[in-house]
Amino acid sequence: MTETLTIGKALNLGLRRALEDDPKVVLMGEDIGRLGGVFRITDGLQKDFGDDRVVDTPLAEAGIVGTAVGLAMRGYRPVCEIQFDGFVFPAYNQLVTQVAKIHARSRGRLAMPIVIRIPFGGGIGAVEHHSESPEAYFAHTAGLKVVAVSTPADAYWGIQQAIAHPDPIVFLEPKRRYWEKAAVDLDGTPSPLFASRVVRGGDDVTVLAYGPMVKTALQAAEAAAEEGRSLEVIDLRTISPLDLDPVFASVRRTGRCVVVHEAPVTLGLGAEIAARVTETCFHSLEAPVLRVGGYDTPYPPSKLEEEYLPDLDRVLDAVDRSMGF
Amino acid sequence: MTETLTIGKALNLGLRRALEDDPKVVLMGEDIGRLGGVFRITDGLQKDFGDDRVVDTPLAEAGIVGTAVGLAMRGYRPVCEIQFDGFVFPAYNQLVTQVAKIHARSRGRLAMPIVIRIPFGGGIGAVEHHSESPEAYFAHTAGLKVVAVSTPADAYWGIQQAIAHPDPIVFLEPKRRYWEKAAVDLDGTPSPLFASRVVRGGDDVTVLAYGPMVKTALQAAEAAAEEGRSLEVIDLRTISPLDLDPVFASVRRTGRCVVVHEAPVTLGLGAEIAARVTETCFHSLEAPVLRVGGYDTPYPPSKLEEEYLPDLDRVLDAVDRSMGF
Amino acid sequence: MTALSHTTEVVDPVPGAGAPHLPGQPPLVQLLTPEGERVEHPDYSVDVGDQELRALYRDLVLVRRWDVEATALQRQGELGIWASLLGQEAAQVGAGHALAADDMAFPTYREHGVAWVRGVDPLQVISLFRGVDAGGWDPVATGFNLYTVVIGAQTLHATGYAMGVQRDCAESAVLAFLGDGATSQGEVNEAMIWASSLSAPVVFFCQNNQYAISVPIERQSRVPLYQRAAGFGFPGVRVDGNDVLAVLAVTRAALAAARDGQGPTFIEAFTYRMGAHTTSDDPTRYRLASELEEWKLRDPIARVKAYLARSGIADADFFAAIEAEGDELAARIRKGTLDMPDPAGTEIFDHVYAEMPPPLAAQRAEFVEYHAGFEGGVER
Amino acid sequence: MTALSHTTEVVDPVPGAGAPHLPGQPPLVQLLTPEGERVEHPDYSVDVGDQELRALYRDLVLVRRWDVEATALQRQGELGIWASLLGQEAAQVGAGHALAADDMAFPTYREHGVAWVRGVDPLQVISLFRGVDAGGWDPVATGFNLYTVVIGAQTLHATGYAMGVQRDCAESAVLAFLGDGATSQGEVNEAMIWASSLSAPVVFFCQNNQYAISVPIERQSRVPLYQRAAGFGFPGVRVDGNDVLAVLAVTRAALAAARDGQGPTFIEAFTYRMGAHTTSDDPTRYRLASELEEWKLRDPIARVKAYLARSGIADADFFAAIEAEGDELAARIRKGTLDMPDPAGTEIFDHVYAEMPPPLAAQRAEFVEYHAGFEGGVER
Ligand SMILES: Cc1ncc(C[n+]2csc(CCOP(=O)(O)OP(=O)(O)O)c2C)c(N)n1
Ligand SMILES: Cc1ncc(C[n+]2csc(CCOP(=O)(O)OP(=O)(O)O)c2C)c(N)n1
Ligand SMILES: [Mg+2]
Ligand SMILES: [Mg+2]
Repeated sequence: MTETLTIGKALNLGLRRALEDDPKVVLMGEDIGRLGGVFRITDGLQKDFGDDRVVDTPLAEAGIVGTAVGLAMRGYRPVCEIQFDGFVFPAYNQLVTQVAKIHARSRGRLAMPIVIRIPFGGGIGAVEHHSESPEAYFAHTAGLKVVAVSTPADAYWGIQQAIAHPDPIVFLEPKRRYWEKAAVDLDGTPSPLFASRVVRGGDDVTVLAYGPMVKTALQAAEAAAEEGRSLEVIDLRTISPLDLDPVFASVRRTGRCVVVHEAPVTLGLGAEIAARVTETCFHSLEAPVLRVGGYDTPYPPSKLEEEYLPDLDRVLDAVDRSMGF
Repeated sequence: MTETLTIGKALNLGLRRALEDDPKVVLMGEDIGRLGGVFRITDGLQKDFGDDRVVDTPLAEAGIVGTAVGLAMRGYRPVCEIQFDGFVFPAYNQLVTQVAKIHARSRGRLAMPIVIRIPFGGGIGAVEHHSESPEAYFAHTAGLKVVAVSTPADAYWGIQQAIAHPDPIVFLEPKRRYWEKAAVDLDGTPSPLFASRVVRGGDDVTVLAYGPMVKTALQAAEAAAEEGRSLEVIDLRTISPLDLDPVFASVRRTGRCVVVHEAPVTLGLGAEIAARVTETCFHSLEAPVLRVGGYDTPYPPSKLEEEYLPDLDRVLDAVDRSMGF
Repeated sequence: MTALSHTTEVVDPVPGAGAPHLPGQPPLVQLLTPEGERVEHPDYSVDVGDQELRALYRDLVLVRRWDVEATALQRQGELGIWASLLGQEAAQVGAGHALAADDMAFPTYREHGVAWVRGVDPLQVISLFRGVDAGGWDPVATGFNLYTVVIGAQTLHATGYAMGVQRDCAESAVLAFLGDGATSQGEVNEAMIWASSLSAPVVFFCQNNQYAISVPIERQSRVPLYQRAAGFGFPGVRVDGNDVLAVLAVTRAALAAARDGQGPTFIEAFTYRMGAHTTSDDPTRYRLASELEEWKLRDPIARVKAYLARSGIADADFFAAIEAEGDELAARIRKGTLDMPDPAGTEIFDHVYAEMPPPLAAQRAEFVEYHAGFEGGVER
Repeated sequence: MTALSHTTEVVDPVPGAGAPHLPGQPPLVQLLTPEGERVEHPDYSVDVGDQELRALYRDLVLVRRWDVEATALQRQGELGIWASLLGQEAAQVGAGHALAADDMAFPTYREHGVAWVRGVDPLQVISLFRGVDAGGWDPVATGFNLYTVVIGAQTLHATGYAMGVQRDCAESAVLAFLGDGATSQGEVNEAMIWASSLSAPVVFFCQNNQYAISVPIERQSRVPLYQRAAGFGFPGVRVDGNDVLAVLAVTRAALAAARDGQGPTFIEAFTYRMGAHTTSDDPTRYRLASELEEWKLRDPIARVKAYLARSGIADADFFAAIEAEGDELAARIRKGTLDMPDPAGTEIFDHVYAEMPPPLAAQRAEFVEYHAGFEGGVER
């Protein structure tokens, strides 16, 4: 059955299906119960599955993630919602020193099938701490896996795949795209979770993006096409581990690569990708890998976010610079 | 006056001088008072400056950093000791959402002259969480500055410069080198805090390191010299901001670059440096920038740390690979 | 097992208190009933002259007016979001009036009433919610810190600031605001531990408006919040948060004790959030209209008005004048909001550091150059 | 100001307790005096037969013997570090004996005594301190989690595990260990808030050994720690941590209450760390020898021995047999430590994930290949 769904609704359905499929799945977070979460991603789930399975927690992120660790040890599959990207940091100790390390610490005896859902990124006109892109912090943390979805279908399947996966996963949801719609085949065969995907073929420059920036990259490709430039756009989908083989193949053809993300450029994902692409495709590169990202500043007040965030023009500017080498 | 000092003693003297020079300097941390800290870096300071200026805090890192913020707002210059690298994460929220952002939030009205001292890195045969290299987390955080010292002179001067500086600084101390000695001119003119330094000239490959790995890089250069290979070694010293002009100049000459650090390679400092060096020196590079770092795993039990940590051989191996391009 | 099977009994921090209290709730300090009658309390009294009473009333009315106008501006798309203080005016105005000039307050994101009392221009608060800046006022000059959005983080700042006050041997105190939900954050508990251990002159002022967004207070604590303090070794007291006089009395006493070297106090101002959590919220999803109706009867402003009128401290002219002042304020806020200039793009870079590092300066220069490229209208 | 100027009085959680207590300290539950006399307590009693008494004694002696041997091994360079339990044997053995088979314990890094009672092989603890692994035992099979080095983090795990127990409708309880210093960590306070709010079947067992490394308990709390719990709405009790019977009684009761759906309890086992914090520490820098002398008189083992001997439950042969068993154990630990194989280098990679991602598999392959290159002895 194919339905047209927003990313938000696709996540809601995916969570519902995970709750149905496995009685060990427990959702935890602030306001996810009666309210259905501030973005309504868990709308109706507490009503249908009860407050033991959809838990409105006390207001403390370390508590959410730390108790999830204990639940996982007891055989549960906790799915934690962090209300906004900027509020994940109180849970940072539990994530980095515990969630990420317990499988290794126990030499595999204790699995940590925990999903940390985080609506991430900017562009929604919010106040401080509601528009951040903390993915690099997690991708630098061995023991965690990190994915970012960009379409309703990936949202619907990805959340289910993440919950079923035995390792802890930071699951990043492109909050400003929550309301974007596309058809989802609810019975189809999903793409693997840890695989990047070429979403538009092209020959001149390879453009990489994930989460909310995939749409921006596609818009840029559209605009470039009008000027006779052909961009290949790859949705990375998985941020840790990175799945770069399709990227290497593409760059070997195009010789040029631009990475786009909202997070600050310095030590953002673009840094790692640039380093790897250069290592692997050194002799194919006609230009250095260029990065389009947030500036190395805190996320600004919302009146300035359009200037801060990468947009179509900044992507095209980088494409120009790449072609100019 | 020139004295031969260990890095640990140089830090102790530097802190002493900072306490003498500015009555607003307050040291805070776990066990830094009567015990003098687990590494004795603050030895004798509480005795001489009193427990209002050298504060044994309750056992809570968020508390240490969070109260330092308030002290800074009141005009003090707090110097926080985090006992070991792996224990900075409970303070992560305060560091990332507060310390790093308050200057911007207040449009410059509130300065945050806070120093966070962290003994970092491995090689001391310790148990879990005592050997980590969290610098990339901080370097990806706009609003913080990050430095790493590698010599007694830099330790002595650097800590004083950091305390006198108006911005928050994560001050990384190479714990396994605490006991290494060198002459320090206590009245000399210090190098600027935010500047990298060529510590050995060479022509074939540029090797970058900071903190504990500087010594490793120098050893590698020594060994390479015996085989007729000339490595230029640069001590980065400042990790955020990076001072790469000397690196660019060097790489333009050598055409080859290897970055060494203990932190996991993925999204470690090597990633950023590789991306920037490639962007800036694209046409000079004979080989991609290569990275020698920790593996993308938790720091292992100490019986395996020699295998985990970059050493002379792994640096030389990377040099070989670079030359092989 | 008896010793374990009961919830430990708690000490009433207001021994012998005969104050009226809400049904099913522990006693709370009250000096002015919902009906506007002055009542006595064995431990707390407040010495307010007629002029201060009128000033309190004026502040209550004006901050509500401001709040209503801001909510309207948000509905009209002029603000990104607004966090309403509706129902919490007495808690905030009372606490604000308790502060001495050189005390320092550390608000959350909802203390517009305290901001007002501290002399912050409403437009400097509005600018935050409009997305122009993170608050336009001077925290040092006003003795009122910038808003802190990360729940609870400011309580540690307040405690550290109080440590500075101690070191300065200053006769000042610090007032740390927090919500009921915030009491669950680790950092807030650390702040209390710190303050207790160091006897820091900080008062924790918790507006228990009974909800953290949608989550009712019962999820955060199964005993009244003021009792938390005893576990950390310092006094806790529960006050009727809709009674501006009681709040003033209790907060003044706690701040005086702090200045006097007696360390921290925890004040639980028991109140109710009459509006939505913010303009983005829909409280009909999680609370009953009847609850709201019940709390309307405890309105923090009506009782002061009733008292002022009945006691003859204020007359119809006074009330009308305040109304008019409210209208003027609202108009000024509206105009000020609409006239507010957008920030310059370079603001992104200019305050990140006291000393801008060269790589950031380079980014800034590129930014300026890049945008100059569009100047001629060549934006694609 | 009186209502504010005093530290809130606290309820004695053991009402009417006439138990002997340490000078200047609040009453604590005691069933066996330092002189080895059984005493009654109004709320707590323990039903232990002679055999269990002897078993308790044996465990106390053997864990001390293990500890002494480990300290010696560290001094000889065979362990990287060792965290001694000296002085805390009764707290740990008593707590361990209170656990039912399917209860779960969450230790810090010092609960070797509990490990022993849970059937963990000492060598599986030693391997952590030798740097071979992070603890070699099976946390699920033993009902004893791996050690947690980050102070306090395990208290949240314990609480979450207890939430799982609730969901399973199992009749089990969870015992979360923590130190006095740990009570200052935000996460620990969150764990208590969580446990209280959700009535989770978890007991917080705090060994107040009066120091967090060098920092005395007074820096963490100005009131006795057991009182913390009341602030969170659940019972706290203080027990003589050097009295194995009292610890057993109090912990059993608390675990039973938890299993019975009555929610959490906080137990403060008042004890003393007789040794250094770890072998890296030098306690002469921060505490007086006289303090140590005083605590020697409250030795947790001597009092049991005195009682067993005086009451005729054990005789000289028994004591000698236990001594001999201790020597054997020590020899086995020594030999086992020296014989312990080093881990394979590939262990660095093999357990990071349940499903190893391809880039890590590639790193592992490179690692293997790189080290194979040295096989022929060509390491520079
Ligand atoms: C660390 C953190 N987590 C989550 C949030 C999102 N959030 C904003 S307000 C709020 C509820 C706060 O409740 P309370 O402390 O009672 O204050 P109130 O809003 O009722 O004044 C939450 C969960 C946040 N701002 N910070
Ligand atoms: C988060 C964190 N901060 C600091 C440390 C370093 N540290 C190890 S043990 C210790 C003291 C712990 O004291 P307490 O909780 O009383 O336990 P005890 O060692 O006395 O058993 C400290 C500060 C740590 N392990 N974790
Ligand atoms: Mg609230
Ligand atoms: Mg202790």
